[in-house]
Amino acid sequence: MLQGGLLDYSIKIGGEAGQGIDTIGGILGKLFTRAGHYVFTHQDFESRVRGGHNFYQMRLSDKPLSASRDVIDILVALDNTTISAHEKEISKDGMIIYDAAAIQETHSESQFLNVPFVDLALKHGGSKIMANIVATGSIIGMLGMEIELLLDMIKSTFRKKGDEAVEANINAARAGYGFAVKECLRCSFTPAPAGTKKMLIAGNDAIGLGAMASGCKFYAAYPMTPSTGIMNFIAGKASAYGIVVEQAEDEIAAINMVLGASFGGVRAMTGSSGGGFALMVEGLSLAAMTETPVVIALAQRPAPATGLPTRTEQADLLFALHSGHGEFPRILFAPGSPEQAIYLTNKAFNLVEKYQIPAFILTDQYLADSEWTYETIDFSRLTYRDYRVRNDALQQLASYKRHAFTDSGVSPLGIPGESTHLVVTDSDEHTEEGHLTEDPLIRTKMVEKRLFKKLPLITAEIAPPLLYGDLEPKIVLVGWGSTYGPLKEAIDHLGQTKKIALLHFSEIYPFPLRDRFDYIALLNKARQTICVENNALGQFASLMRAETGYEFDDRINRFDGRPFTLETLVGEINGTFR
Amino acid sequence: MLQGGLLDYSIKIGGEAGQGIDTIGGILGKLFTRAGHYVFTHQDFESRVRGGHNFYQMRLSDKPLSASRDVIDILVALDNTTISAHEKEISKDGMIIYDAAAIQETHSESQFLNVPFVDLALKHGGSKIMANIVATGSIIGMLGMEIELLLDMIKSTFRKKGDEAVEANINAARAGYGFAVKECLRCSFTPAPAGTKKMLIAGNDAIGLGAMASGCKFYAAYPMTPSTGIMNFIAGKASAYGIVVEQAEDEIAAINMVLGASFGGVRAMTGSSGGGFALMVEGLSLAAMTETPVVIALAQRPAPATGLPTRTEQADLLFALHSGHGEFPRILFAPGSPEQAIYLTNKAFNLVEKYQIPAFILTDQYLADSEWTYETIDFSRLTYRDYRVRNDALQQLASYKRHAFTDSGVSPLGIPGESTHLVVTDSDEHTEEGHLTEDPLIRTKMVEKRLFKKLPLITAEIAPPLLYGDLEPKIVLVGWGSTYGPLKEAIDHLGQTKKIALLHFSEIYPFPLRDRFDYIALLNKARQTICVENNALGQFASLMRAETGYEFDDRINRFDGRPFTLETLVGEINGTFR
Amino acid sequence: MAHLDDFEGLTPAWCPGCGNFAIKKAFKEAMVELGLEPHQITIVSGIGQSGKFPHYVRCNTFNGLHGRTLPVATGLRLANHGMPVLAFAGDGDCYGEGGNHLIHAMRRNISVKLFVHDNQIYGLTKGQASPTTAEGTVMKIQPFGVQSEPLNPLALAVALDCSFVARGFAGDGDHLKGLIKEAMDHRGFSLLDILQPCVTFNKVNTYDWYKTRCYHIEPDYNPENRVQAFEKALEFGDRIPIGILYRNHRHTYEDGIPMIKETPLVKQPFDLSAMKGILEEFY
Amino acid sequence: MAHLDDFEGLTPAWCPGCGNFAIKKAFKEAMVELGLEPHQITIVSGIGQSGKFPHYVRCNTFNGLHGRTLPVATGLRLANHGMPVLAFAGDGDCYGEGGNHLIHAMRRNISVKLFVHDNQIYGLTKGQASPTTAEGTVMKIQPFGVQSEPLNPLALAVALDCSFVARGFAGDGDHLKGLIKEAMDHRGFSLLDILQPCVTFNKVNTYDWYKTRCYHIEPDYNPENRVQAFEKALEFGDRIPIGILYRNHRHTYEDGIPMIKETPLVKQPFDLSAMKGILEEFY
Ligand SMILES: Cc1ncc(C[n+]2csc(CCOP(=O)(O)OP(=O)(O)O)c2C)c(N)n1
Ligand SMILES: Cc1ncc(C[n+]2csc(CCOP(=O)(O)OP(=O)(O)O)c2C)c(N)n1
Ligand code: SF4
Ligand code: SF4
Ligand SMILES: [Mg+2]
Ligand SMILES: [Mg+2]
Repeated sequence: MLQGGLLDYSIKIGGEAGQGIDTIGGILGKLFTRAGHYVFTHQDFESRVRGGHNFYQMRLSDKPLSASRDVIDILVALDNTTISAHEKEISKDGMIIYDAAAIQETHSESQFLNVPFVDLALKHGGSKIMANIVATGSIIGMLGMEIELLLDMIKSTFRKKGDEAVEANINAARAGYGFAVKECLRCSFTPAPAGTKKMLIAGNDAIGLGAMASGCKFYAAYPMTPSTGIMNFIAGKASAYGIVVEQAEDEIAAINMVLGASFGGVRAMTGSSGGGFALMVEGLSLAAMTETPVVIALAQRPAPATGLPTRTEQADLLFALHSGHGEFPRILFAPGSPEQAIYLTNKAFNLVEKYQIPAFILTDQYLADSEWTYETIDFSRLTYRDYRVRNDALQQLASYKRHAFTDSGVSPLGIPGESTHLVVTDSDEHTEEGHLTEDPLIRTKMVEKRLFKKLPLITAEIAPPLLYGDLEPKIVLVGWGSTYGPLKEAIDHLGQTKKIALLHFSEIYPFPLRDRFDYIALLNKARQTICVENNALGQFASLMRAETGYEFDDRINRFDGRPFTLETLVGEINGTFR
Repeated sequence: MLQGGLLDYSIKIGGEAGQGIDTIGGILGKLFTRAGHYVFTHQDFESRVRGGHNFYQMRLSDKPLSASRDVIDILVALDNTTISAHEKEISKDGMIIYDAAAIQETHSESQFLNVPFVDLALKHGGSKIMANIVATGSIIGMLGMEIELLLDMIKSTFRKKGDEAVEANINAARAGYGFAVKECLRCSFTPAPAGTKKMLIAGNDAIGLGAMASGCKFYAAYPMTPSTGIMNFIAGKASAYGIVVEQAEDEIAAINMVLGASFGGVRAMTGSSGGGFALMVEGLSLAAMTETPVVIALAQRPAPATGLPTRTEQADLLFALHSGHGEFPRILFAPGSPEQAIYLTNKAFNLVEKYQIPAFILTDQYLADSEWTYETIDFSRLTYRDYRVRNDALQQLASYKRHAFTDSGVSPLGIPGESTHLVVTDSDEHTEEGHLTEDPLIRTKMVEKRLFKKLPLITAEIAPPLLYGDLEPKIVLVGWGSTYGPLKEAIDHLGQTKKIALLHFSEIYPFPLRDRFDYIALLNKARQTICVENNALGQFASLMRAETGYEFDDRINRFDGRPFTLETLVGEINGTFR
Repeated sequence: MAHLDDFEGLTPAWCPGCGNFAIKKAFKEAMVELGLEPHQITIVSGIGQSGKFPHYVRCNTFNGLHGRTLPVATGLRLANHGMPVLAFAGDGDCYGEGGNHLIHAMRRNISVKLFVHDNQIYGLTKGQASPTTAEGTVMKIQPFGVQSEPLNPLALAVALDCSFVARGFAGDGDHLKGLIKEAMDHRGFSLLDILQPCVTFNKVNTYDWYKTRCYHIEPDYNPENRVQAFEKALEFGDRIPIGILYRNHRHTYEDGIPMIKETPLVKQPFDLSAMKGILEEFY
Repeated sequence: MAHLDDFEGLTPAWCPGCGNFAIKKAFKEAMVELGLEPHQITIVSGIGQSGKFPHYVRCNTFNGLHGRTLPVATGLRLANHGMPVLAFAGDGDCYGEGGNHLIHAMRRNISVKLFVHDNQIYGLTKGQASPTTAEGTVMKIQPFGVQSEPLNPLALAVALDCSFVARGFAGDGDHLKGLIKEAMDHRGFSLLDILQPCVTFNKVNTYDWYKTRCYHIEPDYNPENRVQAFEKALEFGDRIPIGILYRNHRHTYEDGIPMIKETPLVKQPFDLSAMKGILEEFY
């Protein structure tokens, strides 16, 4: 078993959908980061609204975290299944808290702590709705933390509901807290010392934030798990920040609306999961032909078809890369963390406008819903530059051709209605003016412009993969996108005894050049290279071979819809060592 | 310039859309093959219904043909543009025939023959509608052929319209014939000796024929050039052969209807071009998850987006290969000729049912509309085997699970309503019974079943590429799909002086194994290998690298929407020789 | 003959109290009363809470994609029009994502029986506005309220001359059962829009809300008058008519296809040797 | 002010005699009379003979995909509702492939002006049945005749409470010009279905066929009565009403979106430094 730091606790809150697992998890996460701790959370939910078995897993430390562990220190069991399913994950000194009356089941073993959530809620809060607050209080108590932070949170959260609600919830919290402090004799958790307030952010929110901070003014989509969070986030801020969010009638409409808005002069984005994106594929090709900038967030989930709607997988890489009929350049970013999601979304918005092409932000359910802790987000790393030719600048052009041939292949991106020049584009092959043509010479020149001229310029914008760990590694783990977190922690762990490093790709296409960092040389020098992917076929490994001819020695693939956790991953890596 | 055989004539009929270019071409093609000649035709049409510049090119020989040449022996000019655009393509002894009065332009050079089509039609046929018959007669006359065959064709074609129509058309034909025989003093064409009657068939018809001969009973599609011909062909025979053809409201409906019919127990197919297929991508993934057999004809045209709707390109290979979210097996066939189209369509129908997967027939406008000549089609090479479990066979099963785990990964394909067993399937991940599940172990087993168990079996069904030409070549041309024809003729020509061969892939995915024919060894032994594709990016070359690591020495790519013709291709090949 | 239990499937994952339970009950009763057995029918469903329906009853099942119920059902019915083909869809599924198929299925008058679980919300995806959500409703994605006028599925159906147009209410089980039977018995396409309270996400259109508004269409109402049916369909507010709003006797799509007049397609044998004649036209 | 010539674009590739020429003429006249200049408007079109329209006049143009005119127009209009956005579509384009978008654009009442070149056929792809092709018409793909009932776009529009519903005829140019102007002037979504003879492929619905049937809607007709409008919309046979069938005064979609109340989105500046506040909620 892996050894975490002294301050490395995992809490798992399990129960049925609708029992408020995420309420407890949400409060705890915020509270811990406010107290200056590092938190990492991930969710495991069934595709149902009530019932079933679900959990919210949270890790808490004094050091930055990027993955979940398999060992649980506190298991909060809101139902019986949570106990039977996860009892064996409990650490040596770990505890299981539950309400024996509520789940009609009593456990006498020492690691069980029966906290009468409902009873205490009724008695001290006046309503059983507050059982979750009681539970939250107990956990704080078990951890030996101060209750004040929780009380402050309750105050701010329930202020709108009036003093009475605040007081009732405070009483419930205190009751839970007091009960745990008094009754959990076996609790030996060391309270982490408080630090500076930190932020906790999930992948989906990070993309929304990144989009808004890039000047995105229009977001159209059709709800689809796990991408819906992006739309929710932006919609929640739409009024305050002047953004139009449109729930389209279907995904085909969504991408076409986004193209209309983008043509109209507004930065625009859409998002979906694999099945919804499948419906956007024709529109993607339209974006390419009309050279209309568009950013697409593609949050993967296990497929084919509906698959496992609330679970995770990285199986749309090659689909996204080759989607759309015909040949055209595109950008594919797969952030490994919410932080990367913010910066890469920003980069995507700038590049799609600069080169008038589509870009993908490829995430998955795991990254979309996982929360990471940061000190802050450095806004000075965000850039905004308007590449369009607007108003006077457009009017002053002697003549204007939307698809003019230029040395760079990039034509001036004018805005309809802002000058007397006409902005004309066409899904058919077209002339420089944007009108229909079948001329073979113009066709050839247009393909050269869109594809061969732009491609090297776009490629030059792509950053090399990230090397983490040993700088002259004997073993190289390779990953892309959301596996970054667990891989990074695996390196932290394995690096103690091995010359090992992680090569992580987040800017995936155009495939990074080797001029700034010859990662192929690095791989060639290593004794063993292992490509780790959350899919069955090893799509990144195929892409690597197609792009560079390089073949990995080993592969680790997980395709049961679940993300890699630290211990499992380390175990699998150890299994490949020769 | 290339030297054809003695009997190798090219006729180009040019004019505006609506002038009846294809009427003339259609009659001539049929007539020549009936006379036992080999004919090859290809079409070059604008995306408009009337006007513009279009042509129909036909080659005629005593040997099998598979490509068009750039040199024209008879240019039939129905408008002025045809003369200005194609005059320079005329061979040394070539002729241009035209109606000076109709196009209001007179040419006195010796290669011009002014035939008053309209005038003769009015005078001898009684209506100017017959001008095209006059023209057809003149061409037969110029070629020094017998007129009887034309008269026979007129008789059978116009029989329904009555004796008067037959007679008028015969008179018109005779007038054109007589005029040419008398006036074309310079005509020195050698009439090819008649042989046994042959058949003339285009790629689209071949697919339709292949589907029908494979027991396809349901075809649903939405019209889209250049795939519409398949639907037209089948619909024309639907009543006689008991097939239901459904014009869907859109392509999404088309593929879902086909899946419904296939689930219902009927062999079913859809077809489209890139943009329409883009809309089917979600349905493709559904076919995979529900293990519902489906054959998709994808007739490529230049893209992105609407592109050049009536022209040709091979740019959807990687799109088709990776389309659909998630990971699943599929078959990709790209026939090189109508004959291959028939046999591969048949093979596709059998394999999709045997393995319960989707298959593509990848063609393009060039192959779809090109006509090839054959003695006959060997029906004994076609197979039909019903892989479904029907009626009594189903009823007699003690229990039935639609997605049962088996050694081969293939579950029994039952038919709903044919027994008391229920046939249940689901786009969500499912149990053996076909019901929703989120169980990670079942998920893993289902992926293994669908993907890892079936894939090797399917791969073993794939035939190796075709080697044509020198068996120990120094130079290897590599192509796939519709470039087969011109490449084959290029080998015939270049093989006279060089050790050269063609390696042609028509069964493209699963990528052929090397056990039966080690084509990589062949490529490695060659001094130069050249991959020829009708696209810009060299998609097959990329696939080759991803699948085998092999990289071609040179590439020839054409992406102006036009097909390779013999002389141009040979010229380009010569240009790469080192 | 089948019993109610024969139609009982997996344990539903719906929320306790969900209107879908009542639909399931009415469905089972209707099937039994119609003398149908589970293996004799096929349900095609999409994705949404309604999409899970066929797993919770027993029958042949094609649970396909969100929005694509009707094309699958159409293809299936054309392959085998000897078998009743039922489509179960959600309001988002069928009026949103799948709107185009609905229009054209009605035009075709293909004999598919469409049952829409109309909860005026997206249930499975946790509460977004559906095409039938009331104007002004405040949602996460529409914090200033839904701005579109709700789609009136029955008015739409009458406009498309849909050959059977009815509305039921999950809270009126016997009446609903009757409508299901009528829909099944009708020759041609049937639309039965079922008001289905979503107790978790739709706090406006509750059981009570519907109960106080729904009334049975008057017995003397003539559902064959199209203009009057249109007027009736527009009634959706303080009073909501339930029952059969419109019915006509257009020929069905299957009737119009000569190839399947005698025998369903799936029962027609295939003989490769009989196909050689196709070659003739190429000579 | 603009002249007719200012709106003249490339030479049309339409067949001589095609009804589209008359639509083009009426359009140009309407624009000039409305005092609009080419750069002030944008036409979004799809694929089909109608899709080529904006190339043959002069204006800002987004000629997109078959069937997807309305979503593009919607996005464009939301980005810049200071600019008139016109959508030109074919009957296949808009009632077939794009049917779902039509329904939802009407529900939204987004101020897009939709002009449908309704030739009751697929023109560009050489003559297949469209959703408005008459039942029974024999086609290559339907050798035993079209089996679906034709879609009645106006009845559909009235059912969806479309805020402006009209029909014009390419053979009645002045009347058509007037309707185009009314559609443009209307606040909200406008549907103008234009009967457009396809002289090449539609040998049934010819100029003459339409001419003998079309009549101007009576001057005393009240287009604000929805049920009556529905009844009027059903008239399509021996007599075909042309003119405004239905009109209402629903609020437009743009009106309902507070973020663009003051200024079109495209005119709103972006200030990165003003965005830092978003971080707050994560602490
Ligand atoms: C193409 C596609 N887009 C989106 C989704 C996500 N999705 C699943 S169900 C659903 C809506 C459910 O609403 P409704 O159809 O009304 O069914 P209900 O759950 O209310 O019964 C959505 C948007 C999907 N599965 N597929
Ligand atoms: C997705 C897609 N499907 C099919 C086509 C082929 N297509 C182009 S235009 C057209 C129909 C044209 O009919 P209509 O919309 O009525 O326009 P018209 O030419 O009659 O004006 C079709 C099917 C296409 N371009 N894109
Ligand atoms: S969310 Fe609504 S519709 Fe879905 S199961 Fe729960 S109550 Fe029923
Ligand atoms: S085919 Fe018909 S619609 Fe198209 S241009 Fe010709 S006449 Fe007009
Ligand atoms: Mg719903
Ligand atoms: Mg049309």
